[in-house]
Amino acid sequence: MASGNSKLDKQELLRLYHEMVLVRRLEERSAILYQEGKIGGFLHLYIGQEAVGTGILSVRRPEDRVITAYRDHGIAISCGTSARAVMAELLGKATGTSKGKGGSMHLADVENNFWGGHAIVGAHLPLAAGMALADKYRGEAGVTICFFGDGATNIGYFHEALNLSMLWRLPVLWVCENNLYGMGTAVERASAVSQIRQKAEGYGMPNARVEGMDVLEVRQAAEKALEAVRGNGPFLLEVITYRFRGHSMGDPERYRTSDEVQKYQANDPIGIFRRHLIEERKIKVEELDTEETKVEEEVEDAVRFAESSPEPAPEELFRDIYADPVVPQPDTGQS
Amino acid sequence: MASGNSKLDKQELLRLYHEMVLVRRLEERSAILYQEGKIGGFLHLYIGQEAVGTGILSVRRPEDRVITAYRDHGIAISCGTSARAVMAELLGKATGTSKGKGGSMHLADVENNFWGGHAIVGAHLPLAAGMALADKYRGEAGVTICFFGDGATNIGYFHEALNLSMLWRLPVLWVCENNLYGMGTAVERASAVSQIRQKAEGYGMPNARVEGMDVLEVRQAAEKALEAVRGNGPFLLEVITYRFRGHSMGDPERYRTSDEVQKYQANDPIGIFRRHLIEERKIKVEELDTEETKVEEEVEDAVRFAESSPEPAPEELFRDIYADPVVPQPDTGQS
Amino acid sequence: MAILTFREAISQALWEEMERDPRVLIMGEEVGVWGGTYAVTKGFFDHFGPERVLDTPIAEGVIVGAANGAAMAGLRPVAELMTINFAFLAMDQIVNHSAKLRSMFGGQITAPVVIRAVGGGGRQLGATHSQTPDVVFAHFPGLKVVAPGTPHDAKGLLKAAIRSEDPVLFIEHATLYQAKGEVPEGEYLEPIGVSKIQRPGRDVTIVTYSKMLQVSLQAADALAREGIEAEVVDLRSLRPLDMGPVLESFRRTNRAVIAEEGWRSYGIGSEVAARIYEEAFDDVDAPIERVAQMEVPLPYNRDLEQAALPKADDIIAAVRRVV
Amino acid sequence: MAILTFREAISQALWEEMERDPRVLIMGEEVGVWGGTYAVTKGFFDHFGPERVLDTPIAEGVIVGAANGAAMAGLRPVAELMTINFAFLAMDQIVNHSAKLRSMFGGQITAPVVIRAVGGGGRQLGATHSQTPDVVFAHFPGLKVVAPGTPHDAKGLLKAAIRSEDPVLFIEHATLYQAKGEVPEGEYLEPIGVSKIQRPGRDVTIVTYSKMLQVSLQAADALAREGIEAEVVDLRSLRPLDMGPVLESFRRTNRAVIAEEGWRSYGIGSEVAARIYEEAFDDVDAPIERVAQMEVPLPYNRDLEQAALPKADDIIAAVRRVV
Ligand SMILES: Cc1ncc(C[n+]2csc(CCOP(=O)(O)OP(=O)(O)O)c2C)c(N)n1
Ligand SMILES: Cc1ncc(C[n+]2csc(CCOP(=O)(O)OP(=O)(O)O)c2C)c(N)n1
Ligand SMILES: [Mg+2]
Ligand SMILES: [Mg+2]
Repeated sequence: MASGNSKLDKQELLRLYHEMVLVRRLEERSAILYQEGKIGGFLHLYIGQEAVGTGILSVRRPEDRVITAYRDHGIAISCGTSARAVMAELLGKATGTSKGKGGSMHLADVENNFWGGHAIVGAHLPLAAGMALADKYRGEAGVTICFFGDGATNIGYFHEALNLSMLWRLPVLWVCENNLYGMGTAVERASAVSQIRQKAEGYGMPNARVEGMDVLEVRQAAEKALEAVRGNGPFLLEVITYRFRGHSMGDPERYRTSDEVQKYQANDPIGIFRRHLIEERKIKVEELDTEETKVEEEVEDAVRFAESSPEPAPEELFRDIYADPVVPQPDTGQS
Repeated sequence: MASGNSKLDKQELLRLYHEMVLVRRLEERSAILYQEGKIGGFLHLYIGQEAVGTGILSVRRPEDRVITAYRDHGIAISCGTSARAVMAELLGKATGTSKGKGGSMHLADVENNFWGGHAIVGAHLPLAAGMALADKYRGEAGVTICFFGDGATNIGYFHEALNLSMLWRLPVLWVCENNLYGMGTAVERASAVSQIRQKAEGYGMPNARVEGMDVLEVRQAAEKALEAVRGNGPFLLEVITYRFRGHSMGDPERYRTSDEVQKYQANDPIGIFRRHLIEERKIKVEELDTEETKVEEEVEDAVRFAESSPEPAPEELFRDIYADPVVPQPDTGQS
Repeated sequence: MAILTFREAISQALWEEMERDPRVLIMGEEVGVWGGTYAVTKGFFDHFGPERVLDTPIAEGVIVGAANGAAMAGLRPVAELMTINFAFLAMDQIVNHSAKLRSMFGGQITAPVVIRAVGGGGRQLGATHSQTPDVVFAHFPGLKVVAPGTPHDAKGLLKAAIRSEDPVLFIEHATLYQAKGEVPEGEYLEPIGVSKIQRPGRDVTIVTYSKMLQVSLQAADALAREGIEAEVVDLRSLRPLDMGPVLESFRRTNRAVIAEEGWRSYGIGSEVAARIYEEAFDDVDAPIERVAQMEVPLPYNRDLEQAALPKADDIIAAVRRVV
Repeated sequence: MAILTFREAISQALWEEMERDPRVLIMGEEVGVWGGTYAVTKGFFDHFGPERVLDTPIAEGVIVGAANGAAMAGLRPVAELMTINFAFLAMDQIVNHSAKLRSMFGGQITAPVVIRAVGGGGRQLGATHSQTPDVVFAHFPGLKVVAPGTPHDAKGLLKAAIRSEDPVLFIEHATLYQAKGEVPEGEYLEPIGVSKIQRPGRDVTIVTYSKMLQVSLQAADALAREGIEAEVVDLRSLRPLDMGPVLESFRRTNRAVIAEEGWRSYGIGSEVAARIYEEAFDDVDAPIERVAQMEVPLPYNRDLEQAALPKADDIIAAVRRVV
């Protein structure tokens, strides 16, 4: 376990533990709801990667903006979005983060400075650069933390956004969650370099690569990286992680062996943290179990809330298209 | 002057000299024809950069494909395209390389393995990767030589194409003609790194950076680079050069001082080579002047040919759209 | 005749063409090891090998761009875009390069690629992943845009597309893959740019294509039960657009409904309606109706999404208005 | 009233809005030191400084993408695309992001950007640099697409676009910059989504916009000399599309010609014609004519290019066919 996190008090440690378990249980529950047909579309679970979102966002400040790709449930939770609003969005309800219009891939919670959930691979990197530009222009203190996958580093957007951010010294922390695959394609089969952090060299951008299964190690790396960003502009942080489930629901997983998956699952970020808390920080098992129980209740509550929430009203179809509502034409039902 | 080119015999040296002077005079003549309104559209002159095209293409083999951006007149000549066909295309004549349909930015000469002349910045880099893929797939020996500007290295296409070429070990020589500006934007104002070759590090791609005013130095660097490509896949060669004229005709050139331009013009690649031939290779001034005279005649002949060539026939408008000619509809004049 | 799914028909076409012509290769995201996210290329990687079935990085610009380049150099690449929504990331390669290389270079350079793209809404994928923007591509001369509605046409048209000397954008509707239909046993090609009457009828002409062909056929069956016989004309190709069978049918029925899945404004129906009016003005007995998607980005919520998509009932109602 | 060029009108609009609102900034290729390749932002860099007039790398994806992001975060960026042909390199940001962020996130996130793009043919720039693909963008709900045809409207609409809470693609025709027209002295806004009768007439309705407005006005003048009074309706905005003045005019003239610079198939005219037929069917006295570009990528050669572009004579001939 990483040192230097000793300043974290017990309450804070329990909060991190709680958060990771919450993300895990929410995802497990979502998988079931998907199989029951209550969640539609694509569903990408964060299981296995919890230490990344929790670790990094444990050191963000409220004024720091966060943006990510479609694998966004955990990030939303770590930004402070309620489990209720997340679950309601997954079920497409009016009470969801995006009024049921966005779904799993498009959570957002601007009040908590969480800017989505974006489903076009790489497309949110320019958005991150732009948000950081706005903050810098106005002299605001916040930085933008932008999460993306290893697969996203091969698309043109990555290049254009990283170059611009370095050129203009924009306050962006670029976080690559390298879970070794983009869908079924291993990093080495998609990227000319297998260390993603090496790509930063092409922009002269400071960078680092850390293991992502130990939440405190991630936290520490993020702390350093954020410090660099606040002073000097962008930083690329590569975090090595692994998704324990398929890319999305219904992935045949022909591209990896179950042996490989089990090997990584043995390295569960929640298990690692739990052991650390018990063995190194002398936290009682019962205390951790209490957190687990709280989480179970929270998840149950979220599901109950989501299931009992109303569907969006039919007229919502014509809202939020433009600043003014679109008036459907009566004769054709068209706007 | 670069050593190691001593194997070049006098005839070959004179050929290179002839070629560079031909490119220069053709461009000078084009500028006049543009001012006379005989050439339309955009016209990007290669003046100042002759040593790059001539140097690199002096070591290409016939089976090597060549592709470049819109600043393509010199590259066409160095590929073996006749001055007549180039000039006729600039004048939009039926006898032009592209039947008058492409214009200055879209010369091509597939017989000489010259694949254009492309006007969307960066878009021909993927085309180059694809041609190299085809050659590799068929086990053919040729490589693809792809020229592009410094400005083009900031667009997504550059990233996607360089990554793919390295990943698949495609036989491409990437040649960045770094003339210090993309239109009015200096490299340092557009690129996070001012050494373009550094970008290759992000792909783990072998690379080099050479001065581009000495044709023999360029030639030598290209020889080495091509050797690497033939054996092992892509290579990024950055060549430092300078355009003596504006970006295209009508550039107000507010972004650089005339002092700066004059400084570089003093370093004229043709002048440098001429001095070398006279002083180091003991070639007589008269022999060089004979080449100059031949060039003058060639340019005159090309202009005469172009001016006396026919315009494309009206029905050409509907040719070359699809494999089968499009039949315009008689009633509306539309196809 | 065998009964095949749309997926099987597409898959067969690709397989046969790869067996026939070594210049054909497939490139795209997850086409190899995964076997295609819609399982269209399942088994191809093992059979044809990694040289001919190329898993690419997620980089649509270079997927289409390298396919263009390989086609320029004599191969017959089939580039796959996982969904047509991602075609916007390759838009410049498609409309500025595939479509224009031939004319821009006076015929010297050509890019006979096939770009397969999966389109359509109705699966709760949200606004960016549910589009049917076929018309946007069909606007560009130099490109051919094909969008079959039956397994039979899917196979014959895809084979024709691969053999075509022109670039073809081949649009497959994601919710059609399970659709079944008769497919001849032997080899056959369907001509690109030829519309087809998929169901004869005398009372009204329904002009449609792709997924909406199936929906239109359902609507026609329902209408038949009330005694209205709809003729269903399938465009199959959006460029070239073959108005012949549409006009021939319309001159008999004097009534038309155009059904498409994409947005109504500046849609396929706009052009088809305008053409019918222009070319059969004197035969128009009632205003032509257009059935299309509501003018909204498609939402995730199932009911909202379904409300925005055109359905058989919408076609039926439109037919009732014109007859 | 002052007489200004289109260029001056655009330039004034930008200048005034930047003076008014510190959230407005300009970003794009050569907008700063160069002063804009069409000299629209000449003097801006010196006056407003490099923080507000940002020269960008050649990277259209991040130009529009970062503008979207800055708009999400509360700025009012004006992104400039040197030509609309390069918009295809930013297509995903425009149609999947600018246009959809608001609805996809239930109204929480908005991207009130203005994307200025220079379009049009006729300058011998070859196939990739001469397009008028306005319709392609107008197809997408969530986006507003504005294309003025006079200096007056250019100024008023650009100011309105910058103040709009919605993303606006603002299309300027490259050959209009020198066009002159009256522009009021004081501040004014023109509403987005309102068509306008630019010339009254009783015999025929010419529906048009952008550069073709000027061409249509020329045609109308010529027609007036033979006693035909054409009413010219300028759409000004392609989305929202305001058919009100078009229909009102058509109900008086009963005849229409639609003139646009882009390709005819799946063009602006397709939709406008379809809408007129749908909404004023009983008032149609003659088939509506469409005047548009030949269905070819524009060639470099001047005569060929000019032959492909729609001209005043084409409009005149079309009007003669309908009256
Ligand atoms: C532009 C684009 N191309 C393709 C896709 C389809 N797609 C969705 S997720 C994905 C893999 C992304 O991999 P990575 O960036 O590593 O993220 P991970 O899923 O591993 O978190 C692909 C190809 C897409 N959404 N957008
Ligand atoms: C995608 C795209 N964006 C913008 C342009 C306009 N443009 C033409 S050339 C050019 C500068 C290119 O600079 P560089 O790559 O350094 O080449 P150079 O002109 O110096 O040879 C620009 C911005 C274009 N043609 N294509
Ligand atoms: Mg990944
Ligand atoms: Mg340059």
